[in-house]
Amino acid sequence: MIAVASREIRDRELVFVGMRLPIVAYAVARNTHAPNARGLFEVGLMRDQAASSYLGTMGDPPNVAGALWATRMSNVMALMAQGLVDLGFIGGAEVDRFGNLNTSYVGPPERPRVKLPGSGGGADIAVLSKRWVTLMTHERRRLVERVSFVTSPGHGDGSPDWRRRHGLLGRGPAAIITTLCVFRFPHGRGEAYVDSVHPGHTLDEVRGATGWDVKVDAGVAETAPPTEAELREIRLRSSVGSQ
Amino acid sequence: MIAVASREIRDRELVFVGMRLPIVAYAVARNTHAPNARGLFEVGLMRDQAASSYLGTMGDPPNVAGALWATRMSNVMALMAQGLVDLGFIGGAEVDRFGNLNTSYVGPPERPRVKLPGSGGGADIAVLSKRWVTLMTHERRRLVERVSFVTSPGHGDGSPDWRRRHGLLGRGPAAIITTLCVFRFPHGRGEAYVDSVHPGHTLDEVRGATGWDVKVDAGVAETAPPTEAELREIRLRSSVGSQ
Amino acid sequence: MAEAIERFVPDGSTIALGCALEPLIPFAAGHELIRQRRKDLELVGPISDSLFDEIIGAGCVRRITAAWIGNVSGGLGHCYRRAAEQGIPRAIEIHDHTNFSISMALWAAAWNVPYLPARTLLGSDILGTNPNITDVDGLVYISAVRPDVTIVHVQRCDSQGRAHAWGPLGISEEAGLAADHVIVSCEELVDESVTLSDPNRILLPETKVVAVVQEPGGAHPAPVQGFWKRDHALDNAYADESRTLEGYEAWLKRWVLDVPDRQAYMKMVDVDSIRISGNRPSEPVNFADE
Amino acid sequence: MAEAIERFVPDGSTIALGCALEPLIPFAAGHELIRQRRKDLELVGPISDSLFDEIIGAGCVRRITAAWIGNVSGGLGHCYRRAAEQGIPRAIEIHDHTNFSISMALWAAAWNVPYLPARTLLGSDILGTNPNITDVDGLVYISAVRPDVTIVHVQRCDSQGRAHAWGPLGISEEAGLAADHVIVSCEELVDESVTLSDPNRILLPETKVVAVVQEPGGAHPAPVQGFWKRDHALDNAYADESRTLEGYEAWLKRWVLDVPDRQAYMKMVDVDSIRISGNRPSEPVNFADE
Repeated sequence: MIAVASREIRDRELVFVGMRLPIVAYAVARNTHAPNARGLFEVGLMRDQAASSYLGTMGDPPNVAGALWATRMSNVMALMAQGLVDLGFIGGAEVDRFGNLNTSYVGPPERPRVKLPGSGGGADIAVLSKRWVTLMTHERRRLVERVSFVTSPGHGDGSPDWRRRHGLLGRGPAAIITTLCVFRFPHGRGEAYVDSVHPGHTLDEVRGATGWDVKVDAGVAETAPPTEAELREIRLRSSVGSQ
Repeated sequence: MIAVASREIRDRELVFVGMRLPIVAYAVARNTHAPNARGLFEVGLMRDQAASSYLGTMGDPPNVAGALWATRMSNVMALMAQGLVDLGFIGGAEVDRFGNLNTSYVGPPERPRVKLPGSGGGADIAVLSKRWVTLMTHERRRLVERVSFVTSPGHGDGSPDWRRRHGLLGRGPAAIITTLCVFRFPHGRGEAYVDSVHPGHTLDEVRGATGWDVKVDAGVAETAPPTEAELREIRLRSSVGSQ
Repeated sequence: MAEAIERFVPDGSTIALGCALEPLIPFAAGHELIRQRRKDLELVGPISDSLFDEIIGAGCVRRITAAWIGNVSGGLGHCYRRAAEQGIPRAIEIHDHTNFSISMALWAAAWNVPYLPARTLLGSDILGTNPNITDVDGLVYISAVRPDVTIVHVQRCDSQGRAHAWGPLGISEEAGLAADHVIVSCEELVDESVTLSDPNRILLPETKVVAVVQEPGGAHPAPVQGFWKRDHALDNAYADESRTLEGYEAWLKRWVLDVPDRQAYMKMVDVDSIRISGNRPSEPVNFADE
Repeated sequence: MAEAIERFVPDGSTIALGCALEPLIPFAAGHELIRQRRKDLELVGPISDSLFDEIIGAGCVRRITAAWIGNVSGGLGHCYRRAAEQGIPRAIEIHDHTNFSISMALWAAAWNVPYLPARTLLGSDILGTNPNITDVDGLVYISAVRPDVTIVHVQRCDSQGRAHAWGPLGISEEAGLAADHVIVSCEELVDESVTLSDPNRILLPETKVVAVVQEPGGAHPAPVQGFWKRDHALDNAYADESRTLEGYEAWLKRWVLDVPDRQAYMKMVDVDSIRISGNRPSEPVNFADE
């Protein structure tokens, strides 16, 4: 999943890196196919190199040492609000087929069944970054028909140009990367389709673990397996208790 | 005039210091009766000591060395917008009997007879500081019945509570200090009256050099002459070409 | 610290904490709030790792005005869940924010305007749950949030409140400027010759600072650049133990209630495993004026 | 500098200059604009001492969006007066601001919102002359100002555009963040090991910087902390000589048009009288991570 996520990062892009897995994905991309990709961290950092050791948070000392800019969050957000962030990563507890994320409430907000941590910078990235990607464990309870609460808007109700009509700056979710497959969104349409299934898994497995009637593209490819270089980078950084 | 201005500064106050004369006035106050007065400079500085040598501008190196805070202007303005600045100094080309200052246009703005430099931070101080003082060479062309353009609002049209009714945060001008006298403003009323005349000058002289029908308070005092200590501080800092 | 909290943080206060996000979180101050049994607090911040969760669990909190409350290692904030889902130990009011919107809310207060406009949150249901954020014609209006007290932990500070903080600053500056009062806890209490040698590094105007407390390790388990790494193990342990109410209460007794002060707390921590011993000095700059 | 202006500042550009107010004013860049005969520029800034006056006198300016234009030593800006009063050498459009309002206009652009509200300017006639500032119900709405290019002069910078500036910063940060492009001129071109040793001191994100020019004395006669005092004498001289059109033209020929570049310019200056030779170093901080 991390290797696949890292491939979403193109060389020279400015990437808004979230917590945990995306931090590793950025490091992998930086040290393989995207040597000139810069990472932006909402804590108030810009980097062009992966941290030298494991990070529990984006604000850990190894992520600060050698930074290109240590500043205020509102300055980092300024770049994103100007449409200068090419790609953002957002974590989520629930995602629906239109790419909307819920990280706030399962059940009614006034009396939630599960109170999730909240947006953090997620809604900011979802609205303002040019495109974004979310990583998720592929479970039926996570990939739902419609999220009960939209914390970070994807393509809303899926209707054409929903984002533009609602004034959202960025183009929205480009992919949902799960432990089983990669969903993508057709240009100008809001509903996710299966683009590739990870090696060792099947489309039926995906259908069974997804809370909506899964759409597939003309041909569903097999996700390219992690390369040696990718695996080396991942091991290097996941060794110490990253989940 | 500088000595008189320095006496407007009370100990422990936060003073928004302008250019030139007020810089000297702050130094005099700091080194005589107001040892704990702090100076705030819109360039982005806070100080609690007078600069060690002559300043052509508030941003000259001696004003930065030993500063308590070197920051952005918008942070300094934040303190003033919160009503935390006790006293501000504003320079002006024209003032009227309601304490309104013009530093923008003499004559119609679209085709001015004289284009003055503009507000700088003047209008900010006039609106936001708790109280403010202006220093002016006492000439008929400078002390006018009504300014043709209000850059920095004093008591507006002089009507009761004009400032409060227009939403201005601070209480407005406390004094107009000229080369001949000190005008003050009665509480809750907007028109300046002569509070004291400088030694060696007369009320008639003031009347003759003022563009409006000068009001006087019950008793017009003589302005206390500069003390030895005040003179020493002034000479120390005016030596090099300050005007 | 006990005296600073006693004097400047009464029950019902609105307090901004953890404003540098993951680093420099004033855990020592938070634990003192709990020990002094503060009530009806409003906590303001972006994401405070587990600190807000701990304070909520202790029943000190009336309202949360924040972007994210959980535990960076574990994810979910279990005390937050219990409070929001079951009112245990007490019900809390939640004003959802994003990192960007809480920053704007504090800048609004710093500049003394009722709100600031922003382009975030469009299309998000948070617009429906936070009464202080509304959208009109494709712009979102974020109401000012003015803390009574902002508490920051920094690397060094002098006795007059001139604080030097380095590394990412998150929303520390706007939170301090927006607050009526600022409490500074610091690793090192230094002479003003150190702080005034670099006025650009002074985080906030001393006129806002009402208390300076030297509290080495005051941010633990959060990291402090140049002083402490993040204590991942301890943070993970809290995530596990706080899963159940009993587990949390045991954790609270051991790490907060039965601990007299931060010095005693640090004696319980494996400081050698997290102490930063290296030196990576900043290149000096010259403030000379002649 | 010639190349940077040539490539990144076409006729008609909106340029922010002098954003640190009295210090660090990029006079060298301004003089290059004049030498290259730029036309129809919009100048954006708070107060730029005499730089804006000089550029206006040279006929390069279409619009002024600033808080104060004159000459700190002399007061009135004589070229500004001639342009505004008589259209000499050409008429200019004036958008009056205050120091606070121009800062807010730039923050609005930095955060990509159409305007920011503020509490300044209430009751001022500037509300009537600047079409981009209006008041409604006791709040003033300041429209965003987005420079095409912001030019800053700093003490040191590396080849990748990581600029270290110290001393008061005025509106440099918001001006740089709001701009599409940033040009940096610096006293010292240093290795990135210097700039990256202190990422907190880096003024702007390198992704905004399109050119870095080493230009010792590039701010003269404005002061540069640690490098140059303000050249009061020269600034006073300009104030006197620019009083008449002839005087200004003579000044312009001598100090700008007949000068090939900044090195030649500095040879005409009594550098010994303004050079700062002392050392007042900032106390280093430790960025170590282990």
